[in-house]
Amino acid sequence: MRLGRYLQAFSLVALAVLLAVALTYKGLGDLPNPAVRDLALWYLYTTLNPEVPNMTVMSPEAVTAIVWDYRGLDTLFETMVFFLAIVGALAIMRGITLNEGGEGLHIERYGLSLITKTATKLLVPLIIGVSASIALHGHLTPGGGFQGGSAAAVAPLLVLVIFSTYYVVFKLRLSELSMISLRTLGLMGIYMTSFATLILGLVIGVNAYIFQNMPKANAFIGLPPALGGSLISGTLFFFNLFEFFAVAAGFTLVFILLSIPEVKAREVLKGEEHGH
Amino acid sequence: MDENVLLNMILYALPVYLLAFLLYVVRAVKGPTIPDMVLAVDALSYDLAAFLAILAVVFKIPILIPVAIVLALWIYALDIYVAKYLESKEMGE
Amino acid sequence: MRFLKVRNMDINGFLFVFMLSTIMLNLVISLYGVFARPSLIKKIIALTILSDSGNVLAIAVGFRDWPSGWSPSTPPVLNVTSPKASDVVSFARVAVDPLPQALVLTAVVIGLAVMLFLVFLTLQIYRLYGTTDVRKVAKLKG
Amino acid sequence: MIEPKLISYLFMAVAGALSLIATYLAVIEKDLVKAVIYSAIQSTAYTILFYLLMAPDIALVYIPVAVGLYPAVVFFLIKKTERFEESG
Amino acid sequence: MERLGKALGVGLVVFIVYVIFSGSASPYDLITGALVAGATGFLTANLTVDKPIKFLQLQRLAWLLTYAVRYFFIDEVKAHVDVMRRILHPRMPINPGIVKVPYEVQSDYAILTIANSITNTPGTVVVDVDPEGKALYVHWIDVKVTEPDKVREEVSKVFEKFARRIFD
Amino acid sequence: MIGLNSVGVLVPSLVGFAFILPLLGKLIKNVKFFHIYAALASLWAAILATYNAYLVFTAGTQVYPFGGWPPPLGIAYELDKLNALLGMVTALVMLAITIYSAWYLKDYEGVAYYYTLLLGLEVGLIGCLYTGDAFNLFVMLEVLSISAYALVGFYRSKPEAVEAAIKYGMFGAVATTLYFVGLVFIYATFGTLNMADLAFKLTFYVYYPVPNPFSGTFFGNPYVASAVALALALWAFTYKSAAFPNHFWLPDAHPEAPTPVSAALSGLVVNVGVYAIVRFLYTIFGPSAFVVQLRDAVLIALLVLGIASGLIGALMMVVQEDIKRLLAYSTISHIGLVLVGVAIGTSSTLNQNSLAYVLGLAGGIYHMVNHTLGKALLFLVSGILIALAGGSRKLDDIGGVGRRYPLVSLALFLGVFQLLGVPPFGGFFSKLLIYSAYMEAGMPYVSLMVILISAISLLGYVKLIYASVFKVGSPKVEQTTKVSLPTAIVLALGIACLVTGLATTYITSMMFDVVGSFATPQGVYDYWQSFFNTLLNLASGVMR
Amino acid sequence: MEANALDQALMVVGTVMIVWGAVSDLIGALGMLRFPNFFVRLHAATVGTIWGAFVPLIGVSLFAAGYEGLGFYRWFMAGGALVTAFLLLLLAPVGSHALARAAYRSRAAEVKPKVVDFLEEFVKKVMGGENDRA
Repeated sequence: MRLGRYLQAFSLVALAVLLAVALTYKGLGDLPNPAVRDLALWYLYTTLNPEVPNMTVMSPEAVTAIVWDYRGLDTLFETMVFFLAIVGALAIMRGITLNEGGEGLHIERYGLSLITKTATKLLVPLIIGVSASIALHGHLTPGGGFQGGSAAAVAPLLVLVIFSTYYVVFKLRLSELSMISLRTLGLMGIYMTSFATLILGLVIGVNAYIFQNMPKANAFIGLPPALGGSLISGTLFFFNLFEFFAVAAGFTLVFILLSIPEVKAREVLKGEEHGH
Repeated sequence: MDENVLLNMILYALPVYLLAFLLYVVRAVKGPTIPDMVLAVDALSYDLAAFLAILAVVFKIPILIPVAIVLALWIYALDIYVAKYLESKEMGE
Repeated sequence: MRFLKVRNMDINGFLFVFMLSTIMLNLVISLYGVFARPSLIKKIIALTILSDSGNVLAIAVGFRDWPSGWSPSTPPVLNVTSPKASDVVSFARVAVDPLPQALVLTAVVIGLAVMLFLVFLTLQIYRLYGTTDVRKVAKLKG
Repeated sequence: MIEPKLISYLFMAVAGALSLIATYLAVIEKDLVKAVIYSAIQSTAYTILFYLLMAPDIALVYIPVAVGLYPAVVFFLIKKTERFEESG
Repeated sequence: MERLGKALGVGLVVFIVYVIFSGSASPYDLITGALVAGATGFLTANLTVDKPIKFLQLQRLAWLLTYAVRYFFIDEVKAHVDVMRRILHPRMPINPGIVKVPYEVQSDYAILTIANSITNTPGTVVVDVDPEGKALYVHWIDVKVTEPDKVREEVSKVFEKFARRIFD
Repeated sequence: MIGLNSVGVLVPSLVGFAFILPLLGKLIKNVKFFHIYAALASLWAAILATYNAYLVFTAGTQVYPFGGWPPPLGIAYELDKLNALLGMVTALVMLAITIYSAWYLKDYEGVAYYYTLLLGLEVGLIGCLYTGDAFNLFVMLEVLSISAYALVGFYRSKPEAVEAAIKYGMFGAVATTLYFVGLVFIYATFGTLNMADLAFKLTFYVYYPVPNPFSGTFFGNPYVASAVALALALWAFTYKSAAFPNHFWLPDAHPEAPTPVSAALSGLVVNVGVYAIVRFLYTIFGPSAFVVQLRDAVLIALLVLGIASGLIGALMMVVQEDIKRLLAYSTISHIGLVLVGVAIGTSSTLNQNSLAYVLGLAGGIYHMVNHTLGKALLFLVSGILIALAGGSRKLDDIGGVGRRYPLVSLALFLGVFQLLGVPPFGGFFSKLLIYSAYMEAGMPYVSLMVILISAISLLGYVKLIYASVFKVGSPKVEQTTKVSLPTAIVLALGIACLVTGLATTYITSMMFDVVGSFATPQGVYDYWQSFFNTLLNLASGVMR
Repeated sequence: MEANALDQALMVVGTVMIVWGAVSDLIGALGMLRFPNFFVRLHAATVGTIWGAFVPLIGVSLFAAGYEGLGFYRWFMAGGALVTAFLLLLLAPVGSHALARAAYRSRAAEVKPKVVDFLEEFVKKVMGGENDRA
């Protein structure tokens, strides 16, 4: 039975080999090719090019530049999808919380062993430091708000799994409300940043666009590309910073919701009325 | 010594890593128990983290390095919640 | 490596095409998983594999071959912070296509969000029906 | 003399084959915990692919999501629901 | 006030890690690093540190360095060679079992150091810890002795000595 | 310049309204605040959308490049008459639905979450319609879908609702993922994601083949790419619009949602699927694109699917016992009719009889609008009836509630006449347009099918009217329920239905105008021209 | 490009460590394959992670520090590898320990063959009667 399964898996690999041989032998041309598409060349030429000051992002990181500047709208709505997913989860879990009942618990008795707990204590600040570095250097090196934020979410996740959800909620006071507040802070930051240049333009009476970062040929304003000689790439720094908060808080919220004991959910759901 | 000689030596070490990975994968797929599989994935991924760092040297692309640290971090998390899964009644306790 | 050439493709091209074929097969297998497996949790696992395979496909489309055997194509990240025109040109000669990467970044997050929400729904299904098997869920509803 | 290019493509192919095996086993396996671990193997293979296809950004976002969060979430889910997919 | 001290200690560590990880010391890195370190230190101070004063005692750092050198060049090498020999030996001579190793250190970090040192040397893995009975349960690949005190002599004597000097 | 900004500002600004709402929901306990807040947000959207439509109809196609990037580099919102019109209808109906929700949810917890998701739905709807970028369409579809899944499962302790939500969500996620894979093929071959740019490249592919790195391979083959992309994209869109083989989720999902949401799902969300199909088949893979046979085959398939879903929806309506389920099947039937209308543009029709081509498309779009108004109205009325009948959705229990509330009954009649196609109403004229289009095109059997579908669905509507108005039953009418606010809303919608019919000469010519703006070669050229003008405008002066 | 003596020394040491890591990794993997049960395999895994991953990471760090060909982001690489290595030193044993403890307590893996088992009574004492649920 088990052996048969492995045989099936390997025959799949053999199938892939055959497929590849067939495709190759038909002489389908050079794959992959050392050339690249025209649109990609545009991105690569303009992502950091001081010689075309009104058509550049001033960030050496082309991917972050596309994500938050060229196609910033996509990312705003991607953030919104994540936000809506969490709101949907909150709507399903509405009323099911772990707000009281922490007094009689021996919180120390839950969780994994002493060694694991001690290591986690040491690990948490290190993880946050490293992930903040990933997020804040998002416009210079690979990484960015989402990458940093999801790496930072390891810290609360580890605390939650290793110490127990009671520890997180009653000792560390990471409640639903505080996470929603932090998340709203991040989201509103993203929102404000995306409108920053437009509002600036309206105030001083110059043409400007939503999601505008650097000056453009027909819209001459933009945020500063560098501060004190260090690149911050205008809006990219702020986007990464706020996204970091939003994502880290979002994941923490999800795991706090997921780790609520099932007993609580059943208490709330029992005999609940529903609409039509 | 010339740097190219050193890079060549590293290059010849890479297939050895590949072999080791395949052995780990055999263990990870075979099991027989869940801790066995997780341990194999675990060892595989830590070595993979090191391997990816080495590849970054070979390719001469330093900016690939953060991948290693993130991989190591999350594989540790995988360990922890498998352990938690096996040990506890609810994941939150 | 000349003896390994098939028509105008060398062994590298064959390996790349092989990789693409495995990804295509992954797409098919995971579609089977979503549609044919009864457990909702298994469906979720298959769904994540489906979207991940799509993402790998996108990245593979944006890849470009190494200029030579010893100098790799690079990620789309410029490694100087105040480049001259020549730097930008040589960068554009070796860097891979950044657009699919940005699209995939978006798609990964979206897939994650949808998956998280489906997990909560599955949990709710279990609370209401006591099972995650779709056949039983349909039967219980009657 | 091995070229790094060949090594790169070789690893791509190996990672592809590995992901294929892991995907198949993950979809077929009845024990959902094992299925999750297989899908973690598949994610690791994809991580190698992303890395070799020169997409460190994607690798950085994919590792937390696919190696870390998916299994975590599914483990939480399995613990709260049921572990075995019934046969048939 | 005490929290500030703790935060300073944690923040220092975070700052160092941040700057090393960033790999440069431009004003941007230093400023953001300081901010991140401050915030992280303040947030996690009570979680991470008990007595902030220990960070400032330099002799502990010296002991740590001595220990690191000794550990990596003597203990690890011995253990690795031993286990590798067992792996490659055709008959695989193993003699495994779980033994009890008592310890006498006080602080959690000292216990962590001992346990990690034991686990990081191949041949011994800490399976469980009993904080009340002050003992570690160690899976040992080659059980030579079984009485707890003798086991301690074999497995963890050195680690414990250093751990006490560094953390207690 | 402020005029152009209104095109871009509308959707992103709504996002902010949604972002802050969950926190407010935790902090503010007064429910009234949320009703007013959501209504204001909707009003803002409605005003802007109306203004945008006015702008487009007076000043021509509008392009808003985000970030000031020339379009293929960045994302642009591109409004021609089609999406401006649909955007306006969507925003106005959403305004009605939001205000109605204030009555519907007057004593229900989780109001902040509900409104957040409803705003998300509105953002998704208008974003899908406005966008001029194929990948942005994917993202907006996800915004739309995830709020729809969450809203369907909003009554979390109702087993059917949760089950419907997970069915909808699971396969919806597959559909959108496959659309993404299709986009990968498009990008691999044509090297762009902007719709106008794609339209241009596909039109002139024969003369100027787009060079791409994979030329000569499986990935670079334009025919393979077009076929795969079109197949996957249309599968996703027919899923969203619930055309025949993919209609299975709709009768479960739409009725289980809260009633205002049912109205939004049935009236508006399915439109987005049809809109995307139209955009793909008439603008991107337009009549002049190089894949003529492929396009013809797809259109014929769509025609068959449209007829099938029309018939199935109409037939299933007759046997329903549940008022909302009946309306949900009616949606399938009408989407079938709309698909029949828009499936007319095969190359032979275009070449031989351009009148039929214009008539069919105009009829399809017109019917889409009519159906939106009528279906939203009927669902909202059904919400009132259900509330009055004490919460039961069974037609038997409703028995004759409408008799005591003549205004509600009046609205019900208006809605049914609209959908049924009784002469002075819009539904009649749109069906007439579709009918005469196929007569003109020499396919009278399709015209007969349109009549047959209407005839069968008549039975279902008669059942609805009989049960809710004429039947003499003993309903437990809850006299305490105040229904003045929802009655006003449904009457307003009913008047809108009447207006679409009475002003039919004006509206029909407007529809011809709309069709001219997106489906004719001249229209596609205009679409592309405004894209290209924007590009030139933004790119000129770069190298100063 | 002529590197100075210190750089060269760093690179040589780094290379040696990387190659060393490859060999230990292979041996560790062999051990994973050959050893009879989970608890013994833990030791092989330690070989694989400490000499198989920690040592090459340090090697990468040293190599990068001495290799000017890496350009602008050379110190970024050295630092990243160093931090990864030390995190690994902290994480790997804790992970192994957590896994071992869970495997023992849930009886997911048998401790067999074994000479002695002091842990049995302790676990019985701590977990009371609920140990039988595996």
